[in-house]
Amino acid sequence: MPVQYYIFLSIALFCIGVMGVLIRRNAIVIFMCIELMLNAVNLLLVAFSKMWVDAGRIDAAAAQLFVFFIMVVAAAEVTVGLAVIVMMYRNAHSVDINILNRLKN
Amino acid sequence: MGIDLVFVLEKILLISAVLAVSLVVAMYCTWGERKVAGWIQDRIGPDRAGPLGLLQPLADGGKLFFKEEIIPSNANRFLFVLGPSLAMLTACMTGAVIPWGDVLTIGDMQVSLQVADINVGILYIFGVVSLGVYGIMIGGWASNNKFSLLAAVRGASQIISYELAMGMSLIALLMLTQTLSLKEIVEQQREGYWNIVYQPLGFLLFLICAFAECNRAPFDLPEAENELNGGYHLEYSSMKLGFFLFAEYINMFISSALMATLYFGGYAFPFMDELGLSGNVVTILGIVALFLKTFAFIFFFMWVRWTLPRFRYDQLMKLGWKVLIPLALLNMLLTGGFILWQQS
Amino acid sequence: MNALISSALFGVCLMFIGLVVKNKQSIKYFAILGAAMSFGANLLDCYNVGTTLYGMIEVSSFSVVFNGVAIGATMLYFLLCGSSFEKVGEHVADYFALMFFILAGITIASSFSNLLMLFLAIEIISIPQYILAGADKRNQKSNEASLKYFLMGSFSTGILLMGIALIYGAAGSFNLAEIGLGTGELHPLSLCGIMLMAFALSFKVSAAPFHFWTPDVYDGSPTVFTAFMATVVKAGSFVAFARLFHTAFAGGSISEHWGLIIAIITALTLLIGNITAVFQQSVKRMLAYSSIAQAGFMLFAVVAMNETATQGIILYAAAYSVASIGIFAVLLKLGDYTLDGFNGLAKSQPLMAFATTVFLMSLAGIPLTAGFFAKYFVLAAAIQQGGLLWLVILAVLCAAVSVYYYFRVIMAMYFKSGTPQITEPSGGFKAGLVLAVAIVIVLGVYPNLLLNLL
Amino acid sequence: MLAALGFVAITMVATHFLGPKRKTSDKLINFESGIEQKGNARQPVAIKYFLTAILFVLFDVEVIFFYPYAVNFRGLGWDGFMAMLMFVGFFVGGFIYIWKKGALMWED
Amino acid sequence: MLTVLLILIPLVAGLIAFGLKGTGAKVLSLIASIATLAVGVGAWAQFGSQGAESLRFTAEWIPQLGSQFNVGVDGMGLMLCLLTAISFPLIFITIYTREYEQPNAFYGLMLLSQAGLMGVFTAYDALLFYVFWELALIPVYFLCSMWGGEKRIAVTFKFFIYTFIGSLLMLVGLIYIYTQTQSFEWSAFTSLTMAQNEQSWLFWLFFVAFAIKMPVFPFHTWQPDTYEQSPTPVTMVLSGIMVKMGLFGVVRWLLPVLPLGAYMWAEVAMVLSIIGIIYASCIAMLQQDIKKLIAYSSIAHIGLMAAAIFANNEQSLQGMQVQMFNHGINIIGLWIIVEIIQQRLHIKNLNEMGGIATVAPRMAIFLVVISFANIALPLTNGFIGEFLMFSGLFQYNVWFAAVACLGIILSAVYTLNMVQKVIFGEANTLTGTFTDLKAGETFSLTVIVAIILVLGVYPKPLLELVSQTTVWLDKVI
Repeated sequence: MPVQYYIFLSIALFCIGVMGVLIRRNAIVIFMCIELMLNAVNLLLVAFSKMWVDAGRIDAAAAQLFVFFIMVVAAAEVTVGLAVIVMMYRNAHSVDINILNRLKN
Repeated sequence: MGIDLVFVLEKILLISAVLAVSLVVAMYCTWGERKVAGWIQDRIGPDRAGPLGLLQPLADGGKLFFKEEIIPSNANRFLFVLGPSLAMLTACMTGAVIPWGDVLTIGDMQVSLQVADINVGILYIFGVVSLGVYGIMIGGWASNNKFSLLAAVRGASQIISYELAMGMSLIALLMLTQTLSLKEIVEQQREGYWNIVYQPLGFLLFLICAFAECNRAPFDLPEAENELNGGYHLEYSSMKLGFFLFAEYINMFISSALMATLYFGGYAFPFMDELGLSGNVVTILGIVALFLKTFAFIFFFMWVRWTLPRFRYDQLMKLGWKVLIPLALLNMLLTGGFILWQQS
Repeated sequence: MNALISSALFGVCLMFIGLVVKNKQSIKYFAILGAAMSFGANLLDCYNVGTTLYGMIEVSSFSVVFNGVAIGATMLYFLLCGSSFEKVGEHVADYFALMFFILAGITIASSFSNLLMLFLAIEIISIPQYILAGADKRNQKSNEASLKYFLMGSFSTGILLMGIALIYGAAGSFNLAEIGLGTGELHPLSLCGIMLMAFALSFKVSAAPFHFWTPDVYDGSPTVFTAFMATVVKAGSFVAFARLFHTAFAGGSISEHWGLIIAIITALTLLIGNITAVFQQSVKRMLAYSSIAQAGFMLFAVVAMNETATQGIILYAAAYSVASIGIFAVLLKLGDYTLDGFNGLAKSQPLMAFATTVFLMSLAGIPLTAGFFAKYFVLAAAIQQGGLLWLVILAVLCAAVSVYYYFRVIMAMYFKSGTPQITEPSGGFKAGLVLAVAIVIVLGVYPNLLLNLL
Repeated sequence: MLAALGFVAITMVATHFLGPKRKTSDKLINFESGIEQKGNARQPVAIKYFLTAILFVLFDVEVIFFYPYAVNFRGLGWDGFMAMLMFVGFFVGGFIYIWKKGALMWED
Repeated sequence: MLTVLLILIPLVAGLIAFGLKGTGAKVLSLIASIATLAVGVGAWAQFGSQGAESLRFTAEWIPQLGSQFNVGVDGMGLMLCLLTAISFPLIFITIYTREYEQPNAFYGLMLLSQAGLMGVFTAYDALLFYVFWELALIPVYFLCSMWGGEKRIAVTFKFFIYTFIGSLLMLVGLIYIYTQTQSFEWSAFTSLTMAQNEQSWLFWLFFVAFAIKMPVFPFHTWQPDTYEQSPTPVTMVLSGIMVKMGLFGVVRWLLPVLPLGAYMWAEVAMVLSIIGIIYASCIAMLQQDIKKLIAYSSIAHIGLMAAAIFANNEQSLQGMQVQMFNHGINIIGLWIIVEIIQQRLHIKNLNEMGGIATVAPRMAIFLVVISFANIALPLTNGFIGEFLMFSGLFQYNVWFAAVACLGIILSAVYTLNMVQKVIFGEANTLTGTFTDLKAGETFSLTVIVAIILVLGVYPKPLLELVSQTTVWLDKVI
């Protein structure tokens, strides 16, 4: 398949993620949307990597390495994020981000 | 196009076969379980339906099908249905990468007795097994029952904890085999010794983890009836309950097959290439060998269940995290060091 | 490189020290010792200038100096604020450890030569901050700050990654030197990528219009951690920003494209930060907005791509970090964070009031304090760059506005009467303050001390 | 996989139609050992479980990193082994840390 | 080296003064200011014998920026340094008997502001100039805000913001020029030739800064309030010396650097200045508050000087420079008298005063002499400067000169009105208690009056001092 398909797919996924982050009010859903964004990027990177391999670049494996790093960092982020959300939930009994306005005085 | 059609047909047949076999085996596992229990406890076990009670599983299945289906009013309907489906789905999917046998030659066609020989078979299994957690978690959560939820959470924690140890215990094996393809692993054992010889500790760890992964005694805490009123499937009835139970038996079957494949040579059996038999016969014998090994493990599963008492939850977690993981790590380093030492 | 290794290792060490050592005060001394050792290790890197690590990290005199500044500021921060960690929670050693990890991230940010490292640096800087923001577990404001920061932060990470991916698609490399977008023809992918990265990094450095999380997060986080987040960390993110845009996206028509965007971001940041800060009654919140405003000035160093900008960003990082840390340290000693809480401070605590005055003047950019030269260099860089005079004039006017809100604190301290609730500062704290004042003034009189190192 | 999916779906639908339907309110409420239902089941459970989940995510990713190494292990030789030892060192460091921190304590 | 000492003595003494307790600061600052004066006189002598170059001092500061610690004086600079050096001892002597809260801070800040002023007048490096410019401002801000009148905080803040905005704009201008010269050296600035349109807008960046400081209409609004609210010693510094910073800035940094810009905008600047003269004079006539009256009179005088600068011929420039010195002396004299009245009677309203001549004849005489100097009667020092400026203005534009002349007449009106209200008439119950001058006050006023009369009769030393600069300037422009 031409690389454009992958680009369009991952950009679509990315946009879904972005829209989700902007529209949804549930912290966990937002969080999942962010993960979706990251995975869209992963897909894109792999697609580009393939593209550059076909183009004859030698260091195209760098992108796949990058994907690995993204996954690791995403895991770390998930860890922290879940902890934060759980903490929030235990104190506020809700994960709706609309209640996040106590700081607005 | 023609070849494609044949290929597709072949695969469909194979998939159906694997699925059917899994289901049948799982069904008869329930029968076997009761029989084994009876035998160990010096009872007879089921004996009414059919000779030796052989039709009992069918009767059970039929009953489950025709039972009323209840979805509690304050449960999340979608998730409530999704839970058992997912559990069943994942259980069935793992069978796809296990090489049930070598190549059959029909006419001039080579039929590989493996649904998909993907080069990351082990990773695939892990991925799918991880999904299995969702089944339990979603089922427990969707029921909106305190017992279910507690059981689900317990189950999820247990499974993921042991998955860690399981994954690590496998690494040592991978160092040995240098491949993630199950097929190749079997082929290697066909030529050399079984992996159990090189990896006794690894096997032991894997075995224990397999027990925990399948929620089998002595690690059956998620469904500890006397503590939790039945477990995460407390609110389920009809075939949905059946799915949960079924999935468990299929899991047991698959993990037994996996253990046989990884550590006990899979469809390979001693002197199979020296007997001078034709390829197809060897293959069929291989299948038989694999199933024998698998059944041995299933029997072992049952044997353990009726022998050992259940762990306490803290003991379970302690065993998983504080014993198995360090041991697996140690095993890995030792194996690695040893192999390299031998190499140089 | 040494600084990276030593700070990361020391972070790990501190985690374990926290398990063994129960005396919380002594943990602070361990941390200071660790920072000192990292500082020393960083100095050793002077001999490695020019070396690279598999094309991932490149040691340059800039990175060594900047790391020195960051580690030094952190040391000062530990000295001044270290004792307040206990008030937040019991895991004191972990907080210190997290800060060391952030420091490790900052050292990467100052020396990365590969987009992978940029990504890692940004994340290593960010993730511990999410934790620090929520360190006060029982406090809902802290929780909120943490969650908000986390969601915003990881969202911007996603955008950053998308930018990186697009640039990779256009350039075929993650290596800053090889990307060289300025030379070739302009690829639409790379333009998108640059924009996305600019936005994401603006998020991270809280530049308007992506600043909205900043006041809430800085306000909600435990004050001692805000002090760290708003200073050293911010400077670190800026370095990453500037380094990326100056090396990978410089030259050719491309820099004109993003230059305008960043100039607009700068202008907005300056305006919003300064004008909103004027209306704040809480000094903590005022400092949050002022940090946005200061970010506007630091953005000049990104917009202008020349030697002066590089010097400016170092000076700015030093001046801004030291001064803000000082103010936050004083704030921590006060019971009341509103402006009125400062009333009469000069009478009861003349030293603290004097130090705060010097810090505030530095932030306002008044000569003979470090802040003046910091501002001077970034503005000079922008003027040298050319075509940005409107921005410079705007910045100057904003600086005048900033004097208004900074001097309100001075006025409260000196010209109003009141009895501030205050915890009596220790001798060490006072010594730290004097040290900070000395740094601010010495850099204000003789900035060469820092610049000669470059 | 499709087959499995199909099987599951068909069974689900079949069982849905085959079973008798007698809805009574008692039957539809949750089972709590016959005692009157109290509150919502969806309440916070012990933090321990979350902690386990979080630790799993972290360690699982680390374990995943072992796999490519294990597969290419012979080719990498002692150098690779040393690098891996360093990684394992970090892994063990983290592990000991959470152990000592009490994250693995289930007895209480 | 003497030039450096001029800055260094007050700077160091000021920093030490912060640490002193009790009367120590007071004594120290007096000694330091007298020492500075001595150095100033020494520098004058050296200037006469060995020329300006011998007073140049250069040291490395920030080579990356092409900025040096470059100080020196020309005639005008030296004159203003002398003015500063003379004023501070006089101020300190006058207020010697007064008690301030936190005297160490008060005197410390005063000395720091002196250091800043000296720095401004001697800096030959633009960046250094800017730094001193601010250094002179900050202590004054604190002085006003801490020891001033009731509304001091808001008023001084306004003052501060005004001047700060101005100086920042100047900074932009400086940096812009720097990017072309790559050096902050004054000579590099002056030798740079820029296009007319560049000079045109740069002119405004600089002019606003200086105009705020002077202050020229319409940038003057901070000034009367600040003068009124400040403690009088600070007002003396502000009006006597600090406003000269603006004028000095124009002469040193604006005219030679941006001659075309100055030429372009000269008329506008002059119109503004002259509006300022008339406007301030009118308001001064209506003032009942003595401090405000003097403040507005100061605006009027400064306006004339500003107009003279832009008239841009030898006579006007020379007159302007001479007048800078003389106005400083005169206005400080006036403020000393205000200070004395205020200290004794605690009133500022002219209508409440009167009859002081009967109880304090010595002071009355001083006041009359200083007032005459302020309205520039012949034989006082003010005459020579104003005369030169007017003749310069007439050469430039008769109408401007005529309108400015009106300012002189108005100045006579309000000054004499003030004198009349203060010292003549019946003594009321309050003014009846007025006691005549004490030794310190007498001394300061005597010095001032002496200078007024000596320079009025024999202005040659002053004219000689500035002639060099004037000639040079005239050539440049």
